[in-house]
Amino acid sequence: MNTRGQRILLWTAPPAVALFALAYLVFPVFSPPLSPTLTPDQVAAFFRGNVTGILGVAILGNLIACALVPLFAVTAVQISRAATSSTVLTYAYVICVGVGTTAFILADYCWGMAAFRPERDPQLTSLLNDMAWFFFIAPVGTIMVQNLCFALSVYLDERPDPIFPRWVAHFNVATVVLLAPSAFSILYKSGPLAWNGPLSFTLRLTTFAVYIAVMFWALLRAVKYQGDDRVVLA
Amino acid sequence: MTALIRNPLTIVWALLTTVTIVSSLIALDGGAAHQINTTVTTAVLLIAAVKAYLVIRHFMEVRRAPVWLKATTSGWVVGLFTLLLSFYFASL
Amino acid sequence: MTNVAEGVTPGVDNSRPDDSGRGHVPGDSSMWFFVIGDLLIFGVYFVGYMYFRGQNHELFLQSQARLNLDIGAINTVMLLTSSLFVALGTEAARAGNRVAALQRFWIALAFGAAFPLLKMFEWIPEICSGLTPGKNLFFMYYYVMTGIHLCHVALGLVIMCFILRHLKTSKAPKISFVETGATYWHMVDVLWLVLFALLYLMR
Amino acid sequence: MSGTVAMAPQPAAEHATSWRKNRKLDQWIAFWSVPFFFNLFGLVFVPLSWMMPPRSPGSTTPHIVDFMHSHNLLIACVILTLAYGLAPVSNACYLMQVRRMSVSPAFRYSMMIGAITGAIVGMLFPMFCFGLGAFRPGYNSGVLTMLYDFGYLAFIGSLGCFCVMWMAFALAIILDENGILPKWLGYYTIWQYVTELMAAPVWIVKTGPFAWNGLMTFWFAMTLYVPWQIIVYVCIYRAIKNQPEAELDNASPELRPKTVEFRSGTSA
Repeated sequence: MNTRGQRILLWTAPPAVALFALAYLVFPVFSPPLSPTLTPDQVAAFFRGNVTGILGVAILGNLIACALVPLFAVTAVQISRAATSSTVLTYAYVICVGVGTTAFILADYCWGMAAFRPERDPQLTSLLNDMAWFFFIAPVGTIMVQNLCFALSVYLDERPDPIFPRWVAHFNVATVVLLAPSAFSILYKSGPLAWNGPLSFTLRLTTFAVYIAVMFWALLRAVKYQGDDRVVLA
Repeated sequence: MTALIRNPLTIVWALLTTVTIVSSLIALDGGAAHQINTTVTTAVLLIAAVKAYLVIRHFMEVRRAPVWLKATTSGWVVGLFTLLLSFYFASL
Repeated sequence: MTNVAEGVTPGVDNSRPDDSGRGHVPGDSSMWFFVIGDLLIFGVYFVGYMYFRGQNHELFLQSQARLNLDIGAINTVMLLTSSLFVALGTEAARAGNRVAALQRFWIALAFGAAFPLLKMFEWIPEICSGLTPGKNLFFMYYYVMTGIHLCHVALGLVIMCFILRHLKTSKAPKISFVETGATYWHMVDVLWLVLFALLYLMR
Repeated sequence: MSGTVAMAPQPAAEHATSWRKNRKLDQWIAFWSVPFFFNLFGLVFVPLSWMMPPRSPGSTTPHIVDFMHSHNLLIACVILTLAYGLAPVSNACYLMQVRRMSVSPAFRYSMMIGAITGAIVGMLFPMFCFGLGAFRPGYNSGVLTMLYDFGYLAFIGSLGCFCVMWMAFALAIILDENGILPKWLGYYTIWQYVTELMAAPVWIVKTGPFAWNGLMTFWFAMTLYVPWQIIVYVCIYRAIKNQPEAELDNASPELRPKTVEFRSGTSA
């Protein structure tokens, strides 16, 4: 029983992250993030002026939408190694990944759709843009539960030699708290909680980036020490 | 073959088929005008109730079943058709 | 409920059910839970149909006139005949006569399979002439109720195939399994009898 | 959140050791999140947003616009985005019992995929449709009525994913030979997924018993669904409770019977 497969999947994460970073940096909608206070006409004008950039990133985003799934899948495998009474946490984790990724894809669709025919009625372009932001920023519920599942599996693990250091679990709980404010972006059009505000946008994306980096490191370590351990999965 | 024909189940089936044809004829004859006709409705619904009862009783073998099952299924037939007929007459 | 538990003792191969006193629940008792529940659920549909019919007799009568009573009546006979052969087959299986049981279940399957086929001959011309579920409330009820019933028929045919396979391949056929499937099929029959009266016949 | 958080420590403090030492702690935590989630879910859709019971598909445009502008829709949206991650936990909790059944893993995988597809189309997307209307009151009435229709049709008319999910659940229960969940629950589940099919007419008519707020498609389906959800929950509770310690994944090797081996033999 070797862990080569897990390691291969893990190492698909760095290029994926690089592509996400590229998408983030060249996406006109994010530099600076579009304000929720713009009127439909202003939004439509913005999309008309940035068709290439938005459409290009929408296509790229569509292609790499599921690029981090292997990382999450390896996490699921490691969760299932924890000595708990069942694989309930693994299953919840996997379902959460599927749901969360779908939300991201919908956001990507909406931006792409808005840029595909920029001469559309401004009301509709604005609606697509709002919907994209809703799906991009707000649905933090699944990643919160995901990280809680992971943390729980570390806390409840009964094996004498823990798979993960305990602080990784603490860190996951911390990300849950840091991600939560994004959900409130639905309520505000300005201020720190608006979708372009420091709490909803900057904090959320930074937390997510740090989280991916930390998990990548933690998983590499866990897989390295897994050795011949059998995995109770499925 | 004669055993099959003499089988009580076959007799029940013959009865069921006959009343199906009879009730279709009633509908074709008395209900040809496609107007409200209480006689036709009462007749076909009662025939349907009897048919349902016969199938439950003989084909489903509730005849030989414990009392609670007999009571529940008969209760369903009686209750359902009472409700259907009362809704029908109440709406006239 | 104690009777129930006794009625379903598994592996009662070819023995006759005990006719002494308390009676015998044919088949699996949880199937009876399903049958009675299904009868109640359809009952709600039937009564709902009657209630909404009462709100607009004219519409229902006019729409009813456009149904194909012939196919409806033939289908009723098909299901009744199929039910008869299922009942006869169950009897044969119980008596240990496997050849006769198989033969009768095959006939039952053939009659049962004719039902959806005829249903298509009924539905397709109707839909093509614009009588879709969106036409009016009568046709909505007509398609929803016969549609759900058709799902039941389809499931019943699948179950019948399993019974056939069981009778063919297993060393000692379990009569309770045959009875369970038969009970379900007869229920499909009962529901159709009521549907036929409500949709095609009443005025 | 504060409700359950405040509740939890009290029993924990009393039986601190026994509570922490419970061998099925992971399953119990998942299990007790389910009522919490469903209460929130009910709160979001009923008294907070008044999206449920459904408004009429035949409402006049001013009524629809008025409803789509209510601020509570936004608050409901926030609560749902925070809580909708718990839906996977409740599904995972049910899946654990299916995993113990003697049926093929294909059943639980079908359920899992149904749960994944269903969460967005049947829950988050409809709520967002309503939230978007309230978020920007400037939309014209055409856009708002579209969002209204989209929200309700996605919420009530999302059929296939749940249908397959509960079909797999029902079949697993009926075919199972380990007696994990009662057989009649499997049959009840069949009605539950057939009522999902019965909701199809909501896409066709705008009034009467088959509209999305109709007697047949909504109210009747609800009278079957709500008791079902509660009964499933109680049955799951008993199933977790009755699972022998030796059968647990974290059971010590000497306790573990041989038959468990084949289940856990998946590769890394």
